[in-house]
Amino acid sequence: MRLSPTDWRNLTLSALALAFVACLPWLVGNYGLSIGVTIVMYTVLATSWALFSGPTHYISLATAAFFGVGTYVTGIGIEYLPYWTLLPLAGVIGAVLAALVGLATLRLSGVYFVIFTLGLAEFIRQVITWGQNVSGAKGIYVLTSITEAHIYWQLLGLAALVYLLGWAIGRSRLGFALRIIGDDEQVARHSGIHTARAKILLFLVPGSVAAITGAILAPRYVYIEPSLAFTPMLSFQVVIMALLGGTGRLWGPLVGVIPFTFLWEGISITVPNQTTLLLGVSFLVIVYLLPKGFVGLFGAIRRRMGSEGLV
Amino acid sequence: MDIIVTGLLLGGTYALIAMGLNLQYGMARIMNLANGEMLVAGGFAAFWFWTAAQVSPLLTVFIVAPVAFAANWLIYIVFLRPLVKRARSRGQLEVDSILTTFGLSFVSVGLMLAVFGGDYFSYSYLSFPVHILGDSYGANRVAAFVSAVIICGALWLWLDRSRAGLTIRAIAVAPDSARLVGIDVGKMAALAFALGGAVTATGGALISTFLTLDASTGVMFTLKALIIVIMGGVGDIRGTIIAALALGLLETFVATLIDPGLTLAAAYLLFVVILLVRPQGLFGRRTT
Amino acid sequence: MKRRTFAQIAALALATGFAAVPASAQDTLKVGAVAPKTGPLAGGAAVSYWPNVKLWVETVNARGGLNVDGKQMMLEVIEYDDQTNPGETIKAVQRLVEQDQADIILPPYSTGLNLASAPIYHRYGIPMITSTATTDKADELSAQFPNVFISLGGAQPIALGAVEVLTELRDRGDIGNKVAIVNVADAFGIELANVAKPAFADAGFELVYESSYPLGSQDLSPVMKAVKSADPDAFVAFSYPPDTFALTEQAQIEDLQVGAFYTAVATAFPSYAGRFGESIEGVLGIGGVNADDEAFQTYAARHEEVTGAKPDYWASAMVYSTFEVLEQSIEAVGLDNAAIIEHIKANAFDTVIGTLDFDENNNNPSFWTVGQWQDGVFKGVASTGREGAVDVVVKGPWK
Amino acid sequence: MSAVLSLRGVTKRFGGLVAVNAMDFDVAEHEVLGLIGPNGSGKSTTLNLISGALPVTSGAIALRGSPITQLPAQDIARRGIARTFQLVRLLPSMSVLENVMAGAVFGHRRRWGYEAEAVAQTMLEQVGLAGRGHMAVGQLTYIDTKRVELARVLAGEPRVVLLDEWLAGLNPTELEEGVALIRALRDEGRTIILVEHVMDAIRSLCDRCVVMASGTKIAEGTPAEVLADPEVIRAYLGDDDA
Repeated sequence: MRLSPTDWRNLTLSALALAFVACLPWLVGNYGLSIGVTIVMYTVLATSWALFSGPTHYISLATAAFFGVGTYVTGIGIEYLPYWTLLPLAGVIGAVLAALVGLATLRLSGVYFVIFTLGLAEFIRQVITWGQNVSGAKGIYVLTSITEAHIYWQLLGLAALVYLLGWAIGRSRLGFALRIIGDDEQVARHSGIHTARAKILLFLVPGSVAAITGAILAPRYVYIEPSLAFTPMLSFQVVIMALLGGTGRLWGPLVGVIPFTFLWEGISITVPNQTTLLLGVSFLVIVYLLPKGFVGLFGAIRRRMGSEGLV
Repeated sequence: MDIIVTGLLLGGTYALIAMGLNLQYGMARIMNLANGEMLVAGGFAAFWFWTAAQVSPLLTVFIVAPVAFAANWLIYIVFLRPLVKRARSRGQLEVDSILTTFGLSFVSVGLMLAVFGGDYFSYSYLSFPVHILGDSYGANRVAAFVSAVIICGALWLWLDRSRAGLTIRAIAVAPDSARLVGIDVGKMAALAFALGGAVTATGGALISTFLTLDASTGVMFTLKALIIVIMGGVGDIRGTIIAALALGLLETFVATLIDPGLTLAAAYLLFVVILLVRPQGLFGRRTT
Repeated sequence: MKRRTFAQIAALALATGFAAVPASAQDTLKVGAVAPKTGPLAGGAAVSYWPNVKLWVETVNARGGLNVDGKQMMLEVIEYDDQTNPGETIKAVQRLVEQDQADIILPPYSTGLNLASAPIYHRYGIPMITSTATTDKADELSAQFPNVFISLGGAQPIALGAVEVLTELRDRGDIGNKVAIVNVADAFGIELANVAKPAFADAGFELVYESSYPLGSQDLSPVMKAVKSADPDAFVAFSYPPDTFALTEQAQIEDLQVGAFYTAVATAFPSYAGRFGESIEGVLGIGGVNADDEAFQTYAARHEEVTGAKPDYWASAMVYSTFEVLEQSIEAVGLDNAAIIEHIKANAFDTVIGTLDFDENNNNPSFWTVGQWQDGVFKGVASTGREGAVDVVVKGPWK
Repeated sequence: MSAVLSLRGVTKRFGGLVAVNAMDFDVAEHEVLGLIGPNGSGKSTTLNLISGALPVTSGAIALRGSPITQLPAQDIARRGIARTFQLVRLLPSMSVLENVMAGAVFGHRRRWGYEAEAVAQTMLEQVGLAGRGHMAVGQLTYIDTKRVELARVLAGEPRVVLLDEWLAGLNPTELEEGVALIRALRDEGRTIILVEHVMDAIRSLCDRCVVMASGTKIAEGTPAEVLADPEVIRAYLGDDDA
């Protein structure tokens, strides 16, 4: 793989941008930082989600399941293992879980996949609580000295990894295969693409990234219990943000996450009693008015400007 | 014996939960993820009529059903018909309807929170024991089971015998061909969707006599209903009934003989096994 | 919007009933409250938490406001919904401090959300008198977060309270030796069951049935049938709100005849009595209050008058009492958080649940553990040193 | 003459309906085989069985002697059988060049990067679309979409090419171009199975024909032989006229 001058320029710009946002903890107060954590967390989750769901059109609602597993890896593991080993461990466990789910459902139609992933978080939660019940383990405390800024930097690092990975996949045979699958699965198969394998491989990305995210955030929660770790809202919010941005481009989810986070802040502040209602309404607005997200909107504007330029 | 009767009663409950969704997904081709909220709304209505005026939930259903029918008709016309028109393929419609009904489910939870508050609501109705084959069971569960039998039976007869039922089944099997033989597919789909909503709300009113609900519990029921519909085969009434009964029996068996902590896990396992062995569901037609 | 509504109510109350000066901008204190209005814990918060926030602010404003360093300050509430999501709780608390510049911040709701936000309260030095968190790690927590006070007690004493009450009934000869225990397979239920099971065995009880069921089980009749066939003398369920209702109903259907019937969370809810009426006479449950105490009765009456609903007989009064602790401390030392924390550590407070006094671990050592429905009121029968416990009675047949 | 592809007793049932009944035939290296027959006789289904689009009910298919009967479509494609579709299937979000590259990257011979691009360019030249690689597929005329699909198939350098009514729907001028294109492939020595209705094309292109009716092979031989066969005529025109 050779890099063109444009690639080098983009990489340099990205690195500069990353360095700049890494300074956030010194630039804003705690509240600003907590919004920063929220934005980076959803950027990581939504971007990795879109890496899979964008080309395959499978709507995965399993984010909460992987995330919850990740928080438990930290919660349980922190007593036995050094903290830095936990993140890769969470990634591996998330990937294994994703592979199992993928093997079971990705050969089937998209609907089964949606339902399966919708129930997955609930299922894992049941199994974990049952395990706690049998083993007599209590709710888990994660009392560490890790601060919000540490969490922020770890998430930023993960975000950089996700972008690099997405960029690399986009330039690889796998990425090309996925674009073909997204366009026409039958053509893909008859062109010699192992479609199920490609999809399962790709599904490992959101699985392990969400698990690592959960592992990073666990110290922030202090006390981990299944109903908080596996909250289904997380899966839904990731889907909305990714779709709002648009899944066609690597940077699509980011342009969904940032406005959505601020919109959400605004809603929480002004109408704290109706957050669910407004979340639903924003969902509807996206489906009806922005079916291709901001990416699609930009594309349409650019096309229009381009055609005007020609005339 | 005891296990079987308990399991069948639970299965009847599940049939009530899933039947409406089967009509909506199987016939109207809308994967309605706001289905559970319709169920909770039905339960709310029953609760409200009971506490305000001591109206029996068995009578409330005659108010709930037509209101839910009208509400779902409107939902279909306003929100879903534009999607059906816009969709270029079945897959696209599926994705769009999933997202839309997600949104609708949040909106309904929000509305119910605003109207009723976040509190649990429960009341006692027919909570005395009935003796069947030497064991005692809650009268409200038996009543719900009997209602489930009546509703499922009536639906089956209607779909199997009446002209409207025939046309609905026709669009479920082959929407494009149905259009060619002069069936107004849009209208029939709206009818099936509205009917499904009415059945779900009725189920909600009935099960609220023995389950404690609150505004945010809907998604639990949606999930159960989806699993049952997929297991039974999309668009097949018999399949849904059998899958519901099988699930009820399985959960009761596991709860009684193995460990009540594993009931939901077992239900999920059954779902996965059926998906792997027969992806089209127990009674579904294999699509080629 | 919400804030303005409260301010309007306060202003209206002043203008009509109490001839005090109308609130002006500099005379108000901003009170921040973060708790679930949606999500899995919204149901509990709607019963025990939010009504008390409303009641407390109205009560304080109705008597002319809070006396801060000799100046009467009216209260104005800023409410945030954390959607039962710890991340949102953290963010909302930070928002209250940094954006809204709230003067007083109330503790959040539930064990998990309280603990998740404890580091944030700690960093800002805000006193956090939790009223809905149960933990057995109070000493560790207070070592790491000295600003945190625990008032609701831990799982251990609560479970042991149940054992103690049953032991008393047995030793009086009211019930036999066989006990059946079930629990919901979720954090709190598991913790309670794990403490209670060995304790029952140590007390000489025979465990004739034990089992757990998942949160959200739709049918508990297999559980109750199994309990019934084990023929226990006492039934103990460490349950959550939906299953507390379901288990009670199933017990009535199965006609489970036991001398002691115990269910956990929600037994003390008014809606429990609302649903089952007189049939729950003698039912034991988690929590309890000194129901005959005048302070509580006044509180209950005010609660119903202001919020339109009755308080529950466990957490409601506890939540309110922690607000009172904060109120009295502020009036004593002003708005200096460090001084407030010291004041809370050093003093005992007279509240609606009686005297509240935190020990050296910032823990409230005396709290109600078991209550019982007697004559339509859920009265405390066991506690770790509270006054006003009534004698436990043996439960008769279901009515 | 060794058989590149051979079918033995290949049968496909849809429930009670036998769509393809015990088909036996061989395709030799460098041969153009026409698979013909009236509508609904099972030609396209046979093609779908060979390419793995449908599972075979019974019988055996072998490519150069090794069985491919139960393989999934992608493995069959990888082993060197590539196909076009009855209704042209292009990848709508991709450029013409990328469409062709799909074949070059994942087909029988697998390439990547500049090499794949170069192969795709060559194939575009071969089908007469040189210099149009940057276009969106939506901008193409009907025959050009067919050319792109053909180029995608050829880019993987398959051993056997299956063309499913590739000439259908073309106007007379386009038809001439299309026939010339396939003839050029034939002259290159490609092995091709052609499902076709256009009789003139069959006569001029095919070395040999297999005729199907109601799922069964009723004749086999050179185009001239089979088209003179009374049974074939009866199958095309119906029993009444015979």
